[in-house]
Amino acid sequence: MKRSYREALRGALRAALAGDPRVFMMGEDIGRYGGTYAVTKGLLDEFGAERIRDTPLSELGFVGAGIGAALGGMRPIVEIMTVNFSLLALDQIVNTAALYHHMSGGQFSVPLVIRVATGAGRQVAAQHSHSFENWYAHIPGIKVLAPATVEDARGMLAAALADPDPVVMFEHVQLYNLEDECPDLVEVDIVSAKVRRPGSQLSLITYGGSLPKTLVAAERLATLGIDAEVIDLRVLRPLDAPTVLASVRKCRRAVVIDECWRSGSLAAEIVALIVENAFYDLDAPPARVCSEEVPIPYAKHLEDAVLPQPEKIVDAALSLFGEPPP
Amino acid sequence: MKRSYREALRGALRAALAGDPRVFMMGEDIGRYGGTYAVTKGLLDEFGAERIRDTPLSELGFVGAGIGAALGGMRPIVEIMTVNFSLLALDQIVNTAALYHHMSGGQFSVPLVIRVATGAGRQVAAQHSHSFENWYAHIPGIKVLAPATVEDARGMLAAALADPDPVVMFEHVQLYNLEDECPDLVEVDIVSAKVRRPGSQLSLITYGGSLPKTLVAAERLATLGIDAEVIDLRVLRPLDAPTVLASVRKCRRAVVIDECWRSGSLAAEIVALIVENAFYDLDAPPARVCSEEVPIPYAKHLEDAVLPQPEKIVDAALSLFGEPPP
Amino acid sequence: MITAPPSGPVPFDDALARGLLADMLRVRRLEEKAAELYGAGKIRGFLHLYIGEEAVAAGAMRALSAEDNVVATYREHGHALLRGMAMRSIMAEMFGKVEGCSRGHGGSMHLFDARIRLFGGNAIVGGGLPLAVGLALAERMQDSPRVTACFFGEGAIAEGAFHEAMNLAGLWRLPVLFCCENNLYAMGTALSRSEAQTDLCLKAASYGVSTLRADGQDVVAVHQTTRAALERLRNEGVPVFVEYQTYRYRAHSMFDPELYRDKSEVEAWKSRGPLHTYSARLKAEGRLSEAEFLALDSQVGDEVEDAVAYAESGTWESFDDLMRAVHTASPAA
Amino acid sequence: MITAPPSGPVPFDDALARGLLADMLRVRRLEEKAAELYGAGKIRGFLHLYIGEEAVAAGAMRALSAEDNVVATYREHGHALLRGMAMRSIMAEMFGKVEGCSRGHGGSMHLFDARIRLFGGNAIVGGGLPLAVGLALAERMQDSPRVTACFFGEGAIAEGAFHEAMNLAGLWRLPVLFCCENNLYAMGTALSRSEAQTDLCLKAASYGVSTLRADGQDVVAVHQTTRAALERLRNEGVPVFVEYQTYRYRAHSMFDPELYRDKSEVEAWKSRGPLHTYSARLKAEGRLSEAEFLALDSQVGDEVEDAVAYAESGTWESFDDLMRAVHTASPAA
Ligand SMILES: Cc1ncc(C[n+]2csc(CCOP(=O)(O)OP(=O)(O)O)c2C)c(N)n1
Ligand SMILES: Cc1ncc(C[n+]2csc(CCOP(=O)(O)OP(=O)(O)O)c2C)c(N)n1
Ligand SMILES: [Mg+2]
Ligand SMILES: [Mg+2]
Repeated sequence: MKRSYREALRGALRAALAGDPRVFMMGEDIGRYGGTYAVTKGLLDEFGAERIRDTPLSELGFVGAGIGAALGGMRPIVEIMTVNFSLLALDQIVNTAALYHHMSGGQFSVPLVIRVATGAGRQVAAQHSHSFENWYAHIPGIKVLAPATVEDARGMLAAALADPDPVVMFEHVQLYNLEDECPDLVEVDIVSAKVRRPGSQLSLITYGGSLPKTLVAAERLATLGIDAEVIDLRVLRPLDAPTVLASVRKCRRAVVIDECWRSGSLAAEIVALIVENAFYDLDAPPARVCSEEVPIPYAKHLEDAVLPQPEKIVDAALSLFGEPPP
Repeated sequence: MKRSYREALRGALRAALAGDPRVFMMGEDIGRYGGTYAVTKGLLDEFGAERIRDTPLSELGFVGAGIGAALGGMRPIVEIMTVNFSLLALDQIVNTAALYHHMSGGQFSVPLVIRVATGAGRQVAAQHSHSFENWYAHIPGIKVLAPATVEDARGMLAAALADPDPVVMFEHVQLYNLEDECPDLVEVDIVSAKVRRPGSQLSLITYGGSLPKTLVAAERLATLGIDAEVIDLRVLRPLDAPTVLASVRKCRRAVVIDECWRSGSLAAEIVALIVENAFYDLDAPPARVCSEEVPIPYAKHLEDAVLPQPEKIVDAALSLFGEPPP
Repeated sequence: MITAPPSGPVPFDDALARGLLADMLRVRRLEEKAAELYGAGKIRGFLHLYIGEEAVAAGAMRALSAEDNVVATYREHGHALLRGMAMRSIMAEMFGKVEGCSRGHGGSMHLFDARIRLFGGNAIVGGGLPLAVGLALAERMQDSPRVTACFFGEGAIAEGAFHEAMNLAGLWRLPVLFCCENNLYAMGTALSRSEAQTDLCLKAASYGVSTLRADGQDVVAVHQTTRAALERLRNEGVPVFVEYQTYRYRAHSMFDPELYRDKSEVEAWKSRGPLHTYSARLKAEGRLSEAEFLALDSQVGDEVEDAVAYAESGTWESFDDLMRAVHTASPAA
Repeated sequence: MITAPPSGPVPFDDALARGLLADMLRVRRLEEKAAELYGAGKIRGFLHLYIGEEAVAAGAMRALSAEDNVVATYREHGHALLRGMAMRSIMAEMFGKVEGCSRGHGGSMHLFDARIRLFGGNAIVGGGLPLAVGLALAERMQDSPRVTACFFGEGAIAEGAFHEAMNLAGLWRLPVLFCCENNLYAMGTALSRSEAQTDLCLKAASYGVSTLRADGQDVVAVHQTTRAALERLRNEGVPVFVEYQTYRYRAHSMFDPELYRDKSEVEAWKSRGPLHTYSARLKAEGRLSEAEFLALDSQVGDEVEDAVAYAESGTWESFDDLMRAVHTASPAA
């Protein structure tokens, strides 16, 4: 059945709520308003205000309450409207949720799922458009997911809820309207990266909102005679190094595509991972296509110019097939 | 004259306060208590409670007030006691201070200096010992400094205050007692990395609290016949790529030492920078020595084991001089 | 809170009385046009209309002096315009053009103007509050008589930023005018579902600040209350919190399906609309004829058309200039 | 706030009356030893002593039931011990040994015990408050009668976390007992320099929660007030905020030069010391002889010595086990 990424997420939420009385949701305007991105639309009517819990504007407070509820035996799913607002809750996520199991010498676990809308492309400017995936991926004690397909939107939540530790799930705002075939029930893991397009000459490594752009770039490269493999990381922490390295060892060239700003990006980590483990297999240095290092601007032509785009990916790829400098 | 890193910081603060009536300080317990790390001791008596302003426990609030005061014509220096607490203020730092110049189309600037104590090594456990330098270094619109020497502790503040934009300065808690010769007046830039030990066979690239450890490692390597150059990044954003690359091109091998957790570390960015720009000059893949990916534990033997140490640096260096795999 | 529409004589001289009407009308027509242009795809991103709440910005701005500081939210077209920003500049910003106040970097939510001391345009709920405290601190440390007016919605009150900012302002007795625009909803969340204590003045009083309340649909009450608040602030040397009770007639933003409130509630509030009740009062007093109103409206219409034409003919920022705007070019003096 | 020392008959049966004394004494002797061991380098990092404040934890813990949840701060040796953690376990944790409650990962600031529902040991000021709200929410959603008691210092009140947590608890009418240990200082910052409104119950009331105040140097008052608070919480179905007015006799941590308060103030508060005033009351009533007190003290001394020996002979966590403790080994049920 064809469905949208948004519908797939909603289906996953509905199934989780129906299947486990411990599951409930908290977040700003997830109930009566119907969700900023309409993901939770209808769930309030179906599950009631106790389980679809509209919160005041208190990101730190309700994320912290999510941690407490998880410790208290529930399985909360907390929604943060936009990744920029998650900065208000980072203390609870990083200083409490991520550390709790460790600090308590393994006595307690925090089975909390946090859903965060992320990314740019909707002209909502600098305070609503950023990508902090690598900040989260840096933190021991949490897992970080980035569903980039309708199937993962449908399937990842159940796996996240089954995980005993905090899981942060990034939903790129440009993906909500993405449509694809997707069965009613999907089982996916939250440990592995996936090959989304097999290829032999170049590894294009990406995740989240950049996956569709990367697939477009791969098709263009095919017309230019370059057979690119596209790897969707899916899980940003812990990284599935074997899958990445197998692809790079085979293709011998790699471009990493990441909507984070270039300096200190997740792409940097992937490049480091590659050179540390497959240096002698490379025919060219890995390249990065990231966002330009500027806050995301409002005007469309500017926003387009600062984000990764298929043409930039193609250009970066082609540059790896030139002659190496002397 | 010999002085401690702490005294050097205090001297810099005193000079700034004495020299410019717009300069004032805000922070928790910087006044009557004398500063958690005694950096600000005596300043309250000298400059009064209006300019050495003890704040309530409100990291988000007083950092935001610092932004406002900077916009209003003052030159605030805000102290955040420990980097973990800075997570409470990240919204103001990242969503306001860093974006303000851009979002206002260049009309406003935020000449705010934020001093943050960072790092581990004092057995104060997971909620007081982390290193988030790469988080900050990821953000366009701010500058990030890491004084690692007594001279930089004395000199960087003036440069930071002269900067029209927000500057975050990380002071590693293990450095406060460091002593060294340092004149009364120091002029340093906040754009360049510095060679702290010249060498020819290996670049050891580091910053902040890891510099002393790296210098120890370099001496040990010398006894093993390896002549290592030590680069102190000093400025973590924007990075001084030319100095790093010149060293690596000369030495052809590099180890990056960084107290951040390995995944998503600043070290990853340095590795990426090196391979993107000097791939064909390398005789071996760059290596990283970072913190183990676990919250910082209390027990000393565990804390020591998770942090970068001279032996680990030496081992990483030696591994680059083995035979490359087939 | 829905009582009889404001009525009775307007106790202001003609310049002020008509000025307030013109102010509200300019905001209204600007935003009606913006909504239309959003439909046409000329304006994008988030667009938060102030329609229904114009009396607040109109009454408050005319109580402030030109030297004072203003901090606003993402629902700030009215504040920017009535603070003195050219309509052209606002419209061009919403079009994303270089001629916009923020060169097209910010859009509707990020109107800034250094000349009139408008410090944004902040799209983080509550984000402007600590900043306003800092501005007020800077003024105090520089012995300046400036007041800092900070506008925010009642939704912001749940945020920790509100708490920390109020406490700092109260503790340090800073000249901040906290202007709470209580329109009863934060997106789809009614006040009663976001605050344990819905008496906002009572809440604010727990920070040692002075408090006042005004009918935000009555531009006369807003103006008088704001003047009284500023007087208090100057005399008593404490920050003042003013609650303006108002209502948003339109959706929260252009994406809001408005599932959370009844049409009848909206209609009831519309019967207290700040523009028509106020012009009715002026007319009842014989201080405004229908012809005069129409003339004013057409003049405002011209201003809006001019702004649109200006924005339309504006230019696009170059990528290089954008990249240059991340850091300040020359060192701070 | 420094009034006459608590006095008068102790309205409790012998078991409770003596139990409270023993509780306070155990905390006192444990911490005196910890300070000594800090000097000897056996304990490191931050060590925050509760000396002077023992009546609060003693009186409050005995009002809670064994099933209730407790959330504490970095100054939590007393809470952990009186909640039922073995002194051995606490001491071993401070030594950094595997036998410590948190395997030596946490140290003095991070005492956890799942068995007795002690949820830390949180070293972020205010950090435990939202978590306590969530625990209470979980209990409510599971129809459990458990109460969640959250201890925090008055310094935490300035943090946004306090505000957001209080509002959530008040709004959702959750069974949280907010236990504010007002010892007048947050490190070196006196309450009057951190709060615009220093009447903490008045502040708390602005969240629609019920409030009570107790003399925190009087274990009788603490116990009675806490019982009354729990009664209210159960009957009225609202969270209750209790302010315990107390005082810390020692430095904030082992690094504090104590420049911010007068020795005479400390001495005045010491004259109201919870231990000696309470034992004097029991003696005055003829319910405790000096010999009995000495016997109790020596018994406690033995417990402390045993705990030290246990900690001393404990083992060090291996690096591999440490690394395994970042994530939970088996999936949640
Ligand atoms: C910190 C933060 N959380 C959430 C949002 C999303 N958001 C934008 S406006 C808004 C409602 C704010 O309501 P209120 O403060 O009452 O102002 P109003 O829109 O009614 O003028 C929300 C939730 C945001 N911008 N910032
Ligand atoms: C968010 C945060 N800011 C600052 C600190 C540093 N700090 C530790 S304890 C403390 C004082 C807290 O005072 P209070 O809440 O009154 O508790 P008390 O120590 O008096 O028991 C401070 C400032 C911290 N741990 N967390
Ligand atoms: Mg509102
Ligand atoms: Mg205290």
